[in-house]
Amino acid sequence: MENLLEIRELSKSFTLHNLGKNIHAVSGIDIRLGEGDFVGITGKSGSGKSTILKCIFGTYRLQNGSIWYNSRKFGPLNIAAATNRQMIYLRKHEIGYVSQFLNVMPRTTARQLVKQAIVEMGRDQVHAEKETEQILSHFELDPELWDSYPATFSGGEKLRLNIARAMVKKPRLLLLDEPTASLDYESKMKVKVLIEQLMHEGTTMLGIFHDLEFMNNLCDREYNMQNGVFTLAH
Amino acid sequence: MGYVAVKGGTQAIEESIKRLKYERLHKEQVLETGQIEAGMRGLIDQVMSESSLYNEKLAALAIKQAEGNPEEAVFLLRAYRSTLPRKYCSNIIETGEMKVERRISASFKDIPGGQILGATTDYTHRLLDFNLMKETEESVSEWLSNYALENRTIEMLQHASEFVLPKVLDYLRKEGLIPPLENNDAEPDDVTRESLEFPSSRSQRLQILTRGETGAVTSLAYAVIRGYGALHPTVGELRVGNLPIYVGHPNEEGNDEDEYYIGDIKTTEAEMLMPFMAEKEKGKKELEFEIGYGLCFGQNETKAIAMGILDNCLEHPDNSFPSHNEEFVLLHIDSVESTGFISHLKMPHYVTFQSKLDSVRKTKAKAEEQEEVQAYE
Amino acid sequence: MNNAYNFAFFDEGSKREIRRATLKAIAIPGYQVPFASREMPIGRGWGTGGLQLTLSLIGKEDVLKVIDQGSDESVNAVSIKKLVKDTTGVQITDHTSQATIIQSRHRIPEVPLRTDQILVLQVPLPEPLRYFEPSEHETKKLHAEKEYSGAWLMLFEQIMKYGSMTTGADHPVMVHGRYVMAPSPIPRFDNPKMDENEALILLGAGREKKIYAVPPYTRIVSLDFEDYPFEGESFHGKCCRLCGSEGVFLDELIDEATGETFYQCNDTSYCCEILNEAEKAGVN
Amino acid sequence: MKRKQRTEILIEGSHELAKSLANEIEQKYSVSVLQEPEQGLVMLKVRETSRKSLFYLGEVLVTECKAKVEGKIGIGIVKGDHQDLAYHLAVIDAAFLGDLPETKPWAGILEIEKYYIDQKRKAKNEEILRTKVSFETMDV
Amino acid sequence: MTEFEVPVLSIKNLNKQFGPGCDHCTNLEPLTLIKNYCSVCGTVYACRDVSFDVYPGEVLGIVGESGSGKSTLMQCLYFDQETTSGEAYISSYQNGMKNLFEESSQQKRYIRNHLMGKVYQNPLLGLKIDFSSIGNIAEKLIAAGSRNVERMEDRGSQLLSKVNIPVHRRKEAPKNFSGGMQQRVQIAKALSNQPQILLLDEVTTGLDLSVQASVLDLIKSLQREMNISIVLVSHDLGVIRMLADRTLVMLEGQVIEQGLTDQILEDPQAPFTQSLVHSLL
Amino acid sequence: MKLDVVHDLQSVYRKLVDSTSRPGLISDLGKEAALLDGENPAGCSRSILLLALTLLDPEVTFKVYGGDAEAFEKEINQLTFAKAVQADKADYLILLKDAGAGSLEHAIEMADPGTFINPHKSATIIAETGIITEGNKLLLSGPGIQTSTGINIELAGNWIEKRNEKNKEYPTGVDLVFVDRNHQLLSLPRTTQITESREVEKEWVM
Repeated sequence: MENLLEIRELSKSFTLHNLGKNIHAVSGIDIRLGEGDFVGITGKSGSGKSTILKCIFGTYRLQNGSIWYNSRKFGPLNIAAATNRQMIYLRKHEIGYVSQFLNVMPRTTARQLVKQAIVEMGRDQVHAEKETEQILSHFELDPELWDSYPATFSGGEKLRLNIARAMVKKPRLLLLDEPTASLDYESKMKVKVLIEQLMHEGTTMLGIFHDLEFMNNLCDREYNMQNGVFTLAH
Repeated sequence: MGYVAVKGGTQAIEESIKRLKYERLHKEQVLETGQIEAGMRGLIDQVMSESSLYNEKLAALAIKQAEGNPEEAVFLLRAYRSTLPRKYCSNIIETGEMKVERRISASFKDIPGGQILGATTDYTHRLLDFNLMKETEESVSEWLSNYALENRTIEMLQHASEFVLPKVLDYLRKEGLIPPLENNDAEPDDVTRESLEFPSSRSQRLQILTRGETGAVTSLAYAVIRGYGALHPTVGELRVGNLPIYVGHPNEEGNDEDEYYIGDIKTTEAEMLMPFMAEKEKGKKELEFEIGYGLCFGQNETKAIAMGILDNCLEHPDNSFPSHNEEFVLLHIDSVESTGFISHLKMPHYVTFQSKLDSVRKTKAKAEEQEEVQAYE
Repeated sequence: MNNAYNFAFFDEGSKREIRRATLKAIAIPGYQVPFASREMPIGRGWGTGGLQLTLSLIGKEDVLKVIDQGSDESVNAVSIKKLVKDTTGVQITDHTSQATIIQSRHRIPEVPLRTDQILVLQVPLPEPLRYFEPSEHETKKLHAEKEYSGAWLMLFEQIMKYGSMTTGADHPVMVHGRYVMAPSPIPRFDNPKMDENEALILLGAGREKKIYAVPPYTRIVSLDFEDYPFEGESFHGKCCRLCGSEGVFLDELIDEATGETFYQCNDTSYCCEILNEAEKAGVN
Repeated sequence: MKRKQRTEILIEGSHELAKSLANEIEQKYSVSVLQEPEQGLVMLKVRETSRKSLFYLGEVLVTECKAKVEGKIGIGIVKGDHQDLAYHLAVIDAAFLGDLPETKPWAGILEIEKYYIDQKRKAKNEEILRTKVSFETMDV
Repeated sequence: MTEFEVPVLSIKNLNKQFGPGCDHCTNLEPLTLIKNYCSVCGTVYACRDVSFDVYPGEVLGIVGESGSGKSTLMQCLYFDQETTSGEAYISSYQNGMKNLFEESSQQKRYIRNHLMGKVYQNPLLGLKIDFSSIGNIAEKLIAAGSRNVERMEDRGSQLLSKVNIPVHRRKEAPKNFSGGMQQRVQIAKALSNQPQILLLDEVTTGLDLSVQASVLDLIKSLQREMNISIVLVSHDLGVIRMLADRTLVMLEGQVIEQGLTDQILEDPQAPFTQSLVHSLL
Repeated sequence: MKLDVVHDLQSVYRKLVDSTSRPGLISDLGKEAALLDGENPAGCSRSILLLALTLLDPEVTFKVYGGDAEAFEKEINQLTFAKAVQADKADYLILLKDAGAGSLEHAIEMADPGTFINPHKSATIIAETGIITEGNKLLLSGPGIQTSTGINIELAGNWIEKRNEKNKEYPTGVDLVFVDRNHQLLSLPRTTQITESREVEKEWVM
């Protein structure tokens, strides 16, 4: 497999039993990402952008098409047919997902969150401790916040923490789901720096951006979505 | 010469046994067992029931020897029982064949066959009858001949010879208020032959209840109806009367007409009605009646009723009430077992006590040692 | 001998049932075999279990010794001997070495037992897990699954509360690595005597309707912990006032006149034998 | 007459009757006692009316005797301690089993005894019925 | 595709019925039953053909409404109930070659004592409420073979402090404790023998919300730290969301859907799961 | 002379107790056997009959293997009132001398081993064997035996293997009682471990 990710004829619809409805979210999507690519998807909200990311991440189960991912562990793997355990492995070691929402345990401190992620990668406790501090400083998170609960953080702080968590895993493929939505300018700039840094390190990224300007300056390619299909690709 | 252990125990025991005899005899009156049999029907019935050995003569002898202490009398008979061979098991006794001497129902005002009071103390006023202190053989025979005379004046009733009455339960069964049932002829278990195991079988429960100590059975059943239980019983029917006993020939194949009649025994039967919610098909519920069953030797009405209550309790195990817990009820109502274990506390326990003393001293020494260490620190 | 009764009181059917249970008990050391305990002419709790074993075992040639709390003359021992003698006519002895059957309540004699002897112990409460679990149905399951954490837990709790194990008599033992057993309330001092004993030991609980056994040369281990080893009662530095014996189980008595504590052999026939031997030695 | 009815009459009726019938046999045949009258127990198996299942109510003391007449073994068994009656019953049982000619006229004798037993029972029942509570409306 | 991991626990075709079954229902045609109940003979089919694997260090959630058979399933796994049919294998027991359900009760007890832990919804079922808290933990350690008081006391104290029970209260009986504390003692007890598999049955049901949260945090952090495999049963999707990596959905005794927990929550397929998820929102 | 059911059976029982509590200890039932007069029912050995009289009554069930099993079952039933039943239901399985090869193995296989809850409800197998003597062909160890003890017994087949299989999860298992024609009694309760010496196996192949 040449590319890192090849999405072919991806379709996803939702059956709502109680309403007796079938909703088409996306249909016939093709995307190819080479190693180190940064590709953006734009479109109005509700156009199906997030659906694609969630299909890649395994949260949604697709009806048609395939999502071939060239795994270090498993080789070329169709995510649509992967087992749950394979998906869990990929999430732990190869594919990261960052959204504006921080979905973590309450009463877990920022330090614990990052440390857990490092421990999951197989590092020992002492190393993890050290690395955690490095990363938190690197992401310019105020040391006063390290031992507080992220629920109390501002949007920008939460997001940086989110990316920090994703980054310690050094994923090969990072999915960015409107990471900058509802951030102030300053925060956005900090995130931008982080993303650029990831690009330099060679991380392949597929992102959804609400903020076209932000995206334009970063992406190699862009797709635009309308009603579940790409209208034009750059 | 040499040393021997003091023979104090042997001697003391012999003297103690003499002393016991002295207590029984020192008023210089001989109590004849015939008198006990004739005049102490209540005690005889209770003793026969608790010892689960039906014989008035032996019961009278036991009562005499025990000086009227039922606990001791039951003990004597139970021990005697162990020495007798069991020759046969009777053919199945159907209590419907009882020759009734008393039968009442609390559930209906009148019942087919009637409410028959028979002999009961229920309506005697419990006033001490001082005339009994003056009762003579003469006054007794006079009373008896008068009683016979009175009865002769009554006109003969047609059906009086076969005096077998319909049962209240049969009426309720016909109405569908009690679920119909086929006879279950599975061989019962015998707790005197095979040790009880839990969960117990119904036959084991009934056998233990019927030989239970009257007072123990009564007080547990009383606890149930006072609230330490979940039942609301009514006396469906209470009967006292005689049941004929038949035994099959040991080698001949069973033919009803070829069995041996060996005599009859007096029993009390209580059928207690308890309303309960029956789960029908498809989750439908219906109120029905269940029957708690009591049957015991002799005329022991309180015991039979109490047994009926406990029977039903144990059919519905519920660990929140001891009265519904089979181990609690069945293991603690036997007269010989409870009185034996209580009385064994009178035996010397100085070895076990010495042993406990040793461990108490040891822990005390340890605690002191620790305190010292702490003080030092 | 009272001829109104069958030899050894029981009818043969009753003996047979007890005998069958006993053989199974021997085949499964430490397991409590349920049996249809007969009603006896002595009280439940007064040794009916032991008595039933004795009566089912005894033959005309046997020599019986009965002790209660170590004493041949304890009133209950006397009473039991009298009953057995009345119904069998066998010879009765106080001498441990002469007896073929020794029925005992709460003691194992000081004189080591021999292969031609059977020790019958009277048991009031045969279930070692009873105080941990009141239900018979449940304790039977625990035995079935060899689930004895409860037995050790009770000891653990004692250590937590009092700093050491506080069992008195009846300290539980493990039999042949499989069953936890109540050794009947013998003092802890006697527990080690059970281990690899030369004689067959039978235990009978009449009221609780159980028979169990420890065959000769069977491993008996008192339950304990690595850091809290089992210990017997200690009579360190004390000896019998009469015979001077040490290292035996002693009764603690108080001199009525002086109020002083003194000690005497608990096993009275042992004490007599020591005294007689000393006398003989003195004479020679 | 079948054994069930016969034994009931002999036990409930006058014990003299059993004695005289047995004597009749003893005079004409040799009777060997296989088992002397001895006490024993009969366990009572009862049907309870709640579940219609069986249980053991307890034991009743009986006297039992086995006697052999003309090669037939008769059993006499009666509640209580009745050594003589048990023996007589055993002899009579053996006689019936052997179908001895003496038993032929016995049917009539037993019928007569039965009549007396019935009369006694009736009288007793009437006494008992005097304790029946009447709920009938009275005609005044 | 060959599996890249070996499951620690494998359940295959587990069935559990209460009642004898009859001609009407034994063919197990789903149509003959009303829910999971035979209208003719009253037999309840509590678990029907349930299969799943649990992998090292993962939390498997089982969600369903009450009566769906999930607690019965847990009882079967811990041998509190006899299974009607089915197989169970633990990788470390006899190399995962022996069907646990066919082992003797003696062996089952061994498996329970050495390889498993369970926390019950009702602390009364998992604890000796009158014994000391440390004694409760020791019970499990004793069962797993420990015979050293000091080591047990150390380990017990360590576990108690880990579950936030002050060590000075270790000799107190759980009956003096609040519901949340009792549950934490139960967790400490269940973990004491370092089980490979921990079964949690509605562990937070009936607790106050704040207590619930602290118990859940505790489980999560212990699981991360000790890397145990957990099977977690709950009717509460919130609990499942917080703890489970993968989730099975049970209805009327059957597994109707399974997947990654976020799949179940965000893309539920079965009508029942959808309504369950919607009721959570 | 006649057998006294009270005293002579007491002495048989005591010998059974001795041999069961000390596996490998061979008891001699010769004295009691000599008291049994008349022909033996169905030609069984007198010691087998003694054991039946000692252990069986209406409370238990049994099954006979060998020769005229049915006739012997009837005899035993009339003597003891014990009920003859199928092998797997029997409390006692009795193997006569002429029970064919494989009978003992079959009996062991069929016998009820009891349950963990009620291991005492297991069956006892009583078998008539060839000569039993002290020796060193079979080494016994376990409760009742100080270290180990040896016996010789003329008994072919793979009964030891079958017994091991049956008794593999103690406390369930079956107990064996063997008697030979000289009325020598050997008891092998389930706790007894049996080891065969190597050379012996070869001898048996004959």
